[in-house]
Amino acid sequence: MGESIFEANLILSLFLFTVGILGVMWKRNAISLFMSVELMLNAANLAFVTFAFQHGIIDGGILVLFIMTVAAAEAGVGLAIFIALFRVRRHLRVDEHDMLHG
Amino acid sequence: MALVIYYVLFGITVLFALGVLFNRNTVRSAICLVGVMAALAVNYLIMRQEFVAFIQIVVYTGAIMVLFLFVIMLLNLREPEVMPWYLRKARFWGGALSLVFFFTLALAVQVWTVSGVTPGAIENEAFIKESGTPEVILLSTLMITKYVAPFILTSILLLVAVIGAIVMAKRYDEDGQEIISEEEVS
Amino acid sequence: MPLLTLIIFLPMIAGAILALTMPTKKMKHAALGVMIVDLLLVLYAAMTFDWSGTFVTEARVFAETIATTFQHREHLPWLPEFGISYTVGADNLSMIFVILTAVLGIIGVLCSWTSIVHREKEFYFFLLALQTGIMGTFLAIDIFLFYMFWELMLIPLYFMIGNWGSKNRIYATMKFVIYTMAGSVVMLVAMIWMYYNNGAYNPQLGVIEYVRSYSYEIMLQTQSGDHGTFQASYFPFLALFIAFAIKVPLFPLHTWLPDAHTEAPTAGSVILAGILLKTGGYAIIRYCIPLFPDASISFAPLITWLSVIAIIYGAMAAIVQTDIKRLVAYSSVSHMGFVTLGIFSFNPAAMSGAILQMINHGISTSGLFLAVGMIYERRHTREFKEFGGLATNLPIFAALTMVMVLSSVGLPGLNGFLGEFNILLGSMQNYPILMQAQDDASWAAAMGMTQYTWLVALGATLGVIFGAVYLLIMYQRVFFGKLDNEKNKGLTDLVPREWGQLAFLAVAALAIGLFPKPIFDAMAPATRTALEPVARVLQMEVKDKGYELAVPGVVIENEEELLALGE
Amino acid sequence: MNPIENIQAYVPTSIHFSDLLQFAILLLGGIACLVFDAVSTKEVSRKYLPMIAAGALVMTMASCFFNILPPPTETFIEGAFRSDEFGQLGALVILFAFLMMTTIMPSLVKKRNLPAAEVYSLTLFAAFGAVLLAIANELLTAFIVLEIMSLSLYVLIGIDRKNAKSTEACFKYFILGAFASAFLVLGIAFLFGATHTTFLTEMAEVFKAGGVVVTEAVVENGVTIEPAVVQALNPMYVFLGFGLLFVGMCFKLTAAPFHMYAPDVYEGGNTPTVMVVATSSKVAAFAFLLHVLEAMSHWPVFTQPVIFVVGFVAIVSMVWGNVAALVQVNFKRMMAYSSIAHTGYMLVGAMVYIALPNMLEGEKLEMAMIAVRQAILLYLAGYTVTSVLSFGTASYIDGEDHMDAYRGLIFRKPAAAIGMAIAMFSLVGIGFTPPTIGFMGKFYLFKEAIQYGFVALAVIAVLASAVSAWYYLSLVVKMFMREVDDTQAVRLAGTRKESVKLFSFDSMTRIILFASSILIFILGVFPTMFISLGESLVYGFTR
Repeated sequence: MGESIFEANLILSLFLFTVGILGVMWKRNAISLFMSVELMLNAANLAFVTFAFQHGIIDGGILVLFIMTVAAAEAGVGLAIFIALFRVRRHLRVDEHDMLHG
Repeated sequence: MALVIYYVLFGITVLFALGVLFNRNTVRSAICLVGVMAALAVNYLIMRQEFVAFIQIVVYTGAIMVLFLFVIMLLNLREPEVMPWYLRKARFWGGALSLVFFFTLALAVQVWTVSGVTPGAIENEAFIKESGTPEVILLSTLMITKYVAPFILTSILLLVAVIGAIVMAKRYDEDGQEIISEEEVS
Repeated sequence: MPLLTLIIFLPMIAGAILALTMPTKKMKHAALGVMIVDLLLVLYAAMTFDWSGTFVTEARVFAETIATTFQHREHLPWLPEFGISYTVGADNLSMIFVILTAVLGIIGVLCSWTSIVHREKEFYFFLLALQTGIMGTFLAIDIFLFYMFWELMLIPLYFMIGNWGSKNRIYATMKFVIYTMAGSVVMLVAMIWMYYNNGAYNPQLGVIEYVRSYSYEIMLQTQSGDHGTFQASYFPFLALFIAFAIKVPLFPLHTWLPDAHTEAPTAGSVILAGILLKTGGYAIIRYCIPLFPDASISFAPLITWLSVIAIIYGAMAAIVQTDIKRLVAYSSVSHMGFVTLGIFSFNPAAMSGAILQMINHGISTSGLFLAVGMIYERRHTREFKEFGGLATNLPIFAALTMVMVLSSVGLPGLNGFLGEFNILLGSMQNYPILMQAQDDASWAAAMGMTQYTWLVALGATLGVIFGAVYLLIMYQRVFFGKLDNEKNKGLTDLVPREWGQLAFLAVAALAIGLFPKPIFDAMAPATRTALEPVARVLQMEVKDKGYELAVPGVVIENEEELLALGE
Repeated sequence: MNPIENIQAYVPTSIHFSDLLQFAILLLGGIACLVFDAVSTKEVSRKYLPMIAAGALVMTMASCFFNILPPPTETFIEGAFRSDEFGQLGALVILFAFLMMTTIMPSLVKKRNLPAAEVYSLTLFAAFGAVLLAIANELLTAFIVLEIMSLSLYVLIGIDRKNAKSTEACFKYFILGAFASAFLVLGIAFLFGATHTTFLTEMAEVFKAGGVVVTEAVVENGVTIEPAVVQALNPMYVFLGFGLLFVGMCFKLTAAPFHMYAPDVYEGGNTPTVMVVATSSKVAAFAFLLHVLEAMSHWPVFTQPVIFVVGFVAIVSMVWGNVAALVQVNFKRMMAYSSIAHTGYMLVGAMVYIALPNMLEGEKLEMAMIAVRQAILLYLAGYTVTSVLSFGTASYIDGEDHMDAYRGLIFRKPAAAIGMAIAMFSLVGIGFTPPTIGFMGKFYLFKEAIQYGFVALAVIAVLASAVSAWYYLSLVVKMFMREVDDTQAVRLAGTRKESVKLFSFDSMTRIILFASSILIFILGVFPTMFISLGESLVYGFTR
């Protein structure tokens, strides 16, 4: 079953990634936006694990662990930034954040 | 049988992902994301990466998503998305481009893997059975030898994240003094 | 003694020191002093200079590797990895222009004496820095160094026009800088390209031997192997030529000039017209023609036509101007058209005419700009309609301006005549050769550019006549007639400092007009070296068709035969 | 031997953390800042923390002058790092901007009432991440140090949380940065899938061999058995991986068309951090991109399409950046677009870098690659010094960012105006401003492009830089040629009047600004000084 899972998982990974991109483009809420980024990171993880599984390289698992850690760190900082943004703006609607333009 | 389970899982993942995208309610969207992550964990299990699957559940579903939900609740962000996405031209074209991107790549992956350039599949399972070493031990061995640099640097990354999160999230009064306890933002 | 280095860098360094130490009121005296010292150094260099051209011949015969034709040569490695060196030297061509620069530098200080009243220190510093840039441009014989100085000229002028210009100065200065820069950056690309493709075909080995160097002397010896192709010859030629043609300025690239000239302060206009435009002509003679003889010949018809258009267009545009300074500016376009016409006639007479024309233009147009500046200082306007009958209360001014106008018109006996006459003569002589040199299938022939060449001469002659028309009309409107404007009645005549400048230029104009031989003698080696490569190519091409052409030095002996070729 | 046994038999060879000792100073400094703040009062820590931070930076910079890192032929810490020009010389360039940042920060901390300890420790952590990114040899390590740098910079951009603009800039920077990271990670995943490794040196071997060698070559009975199975590289994975990674890096490098956040971030962020974002993070990211390109360029299939892609991005960046900058009225926005254009120029160098392995071989190739790396590093150094001068002057004279605030600056603060003018001239670079580092950097870069036949691209680049003269010079026009207009609404720059104590951090700022303006000319006339310094540090003598 290895072969078919491999292909299917790669496609699933790309699909999740595309959904993530779409989310970043479409969503208007900062949190939803960031959730889409998390989805993209998950897609990358899936690709890593799939490759590791396919080629019998255990390294993929390690890489995934590190990426999860990075994602956690990023999420911590990101959510803190959202809180700070919420404090000055009272909302997190992205397309109304337009003080900066030129 | 395994394949059937896998494809059911595949469908669930896709549905949850679409749920993340199309749910106008942030909380529901977050819960769909939890679903995707859980489904991915099962996917990892199918691929015999038990430890990774476990971490996926603990770190992602357990920690990160709870953080998300916590923030959503904290900031009271349950308001729905007001403007329908399809009304915005830019978004439409962005979406179209992304879909083209996806289908091209998916097709390409299909073509390349089917046409025989696929690397020879090695059954991971077999190796693990053969060597008799638990996966966790292999992972931890690698982590403190081959991947020792990222391992050490990750600790610094976490330190930075902690400092950053604290400095962004804590409140100061006018003199720059930290406010320890205070009533919540109305 | 590093004479040329001193000549180049003395103004800028002394200017910087003076600007930091001198009191504001004394700055102009100090700047004048620096300019005079620079002139004295230049004169010393000129006196110890071998004008005869024997240096050239001897160098060609005896030098083993590099046949340098340059005197007072100084050489320092700068970036040896890339074959860039600090090499300066002078030959007859550059020496002539260096003298002109030094003289006009003094006039530049004198004419700003009272007209620059605010931020004097900066002004004189920039004036001196500009002198450095121009001297360096004329004296550098490493093309990378040349580029450096070429660009260095822009900065002081940018500040001079922008800070001390008249009303529309910002627009003018930006246009000037961007225009000039856009041309010269492509020139740099071409120069780097030349560096990597600089080699000569070695028949023994059957390969092109590349010589990686920016040295002009080396490049002159080892021109790129395959001539006449776009890559080897046309691209660098065009890139260099467009950069230079913008400075000259040649017809479609001239639009910066009226604005810059009009808005610049008097000193800026004088230096711009007197020297800066000459750097373009100088660089064409120095770099374009000897380094790319093939491309020069190929593009000669196009450039000739553009020159003729420039001559007529400049004159026509000058006729309709209502601003005196703008009129003089357009007259520059017209006069510099003669220069490119003369250069691309590939004929010793026309070439020396072109060089002389540049000197003449430096004298007469600077004189006219000075005169305009003097009027402007008195009346703060430059419109024709404000003036009339000035000759009655400013007789000295009227007389001296008359000399300048006549010199610019080209009255026989004054300098202007000689230059234009030589160019017309040379270009008429030369056309049969040019046509012969054209491959029949070449694009120039295909576009019909080599036909109707008599039109060239006709057009240029028309330009001379138009020149007389607009300048004399201008003179008549300003100085003759009734003194009817009340504001003009109180005007005072020139003070000695002012008429001294004009008189000096007038004497120079008269001297060149009456005794041209020393100047022609001084120019002869320069024209010879510039035209030698072209002559070689032309000779080869004519030989292919079974005819003999003149020996190197382009002394055309058998004129009838060549004329017959054209038919 | 199967992969599992491989792991069990794995013997670590080079876990010597002492190799990174000089950069660990930054880390210790960062932690020292936190500890010091915890044990002292606010005033004391505000006074001494900048000194600790600057001290750590200066010590690291000083150690960069010694040949501490292993030579480029060796990797260290289990292959996670490899040093070349970007190791010590690049670290100098990176830390220079950070040093400038620590000297400007105190006045900002005081004025905006910022948390001092966090500011300085995050500055040092960001510097740590940047210098390590410049020498990273393993994609995951690179990703993690990139995140260390980025997370610190996200926070530093928005450290002034009471300021809505600043927080908004921080938010935009963060979201787009995270978005880019995701691209980067997926790119790494696909490269890993194609080559089975994340170590760039091993990856280079895979690309040279044209595939993954599954079995080792063995000698049996005197007969060498060639490596039996070579898993052919799957071009799809390589291109997909590289494409995604390149997109991610383009975000970090602010290359068009992935630059959209840059103007907002530059405008909203505080000036010292923006300065670092524009310079140091770019140096580090460029180093990483070049290392990836170097590993991949050994694969002949790779060259042509990637030259096309990189060239396209370079052209778009140059044209878009310069044209968009023309209409800006805000100084920092203008600098943002100009920074996009500068990335474009440097990508021209990167493009030449990829093309090289197909043109040359052997020692010549080595020399040529070193030359291109040096050219890019020289350009980056020039851009850093110049940006430090311009942003530093801007924050020193302290006015609004609107360009009109600079009107008639020469009459108020002549030295600052001259410094800014020098910076602008140097940024114009090619043409008009010969003896500056901006000119020499572009000369070195375009020289390489022309040498290897990219003449048309060089022409586009120089014409784009001629366009750039318009907006740089219009700032000079504002400073030098316009009188101050009383009716304007902006708060003029350079009107702040305060006495500056000698050896305070303000005077330190002035010293660095003066040093940068001198450096612009020194490096402009003698760029070989910089190049040969790098050569003696990297290739001169081995340990």
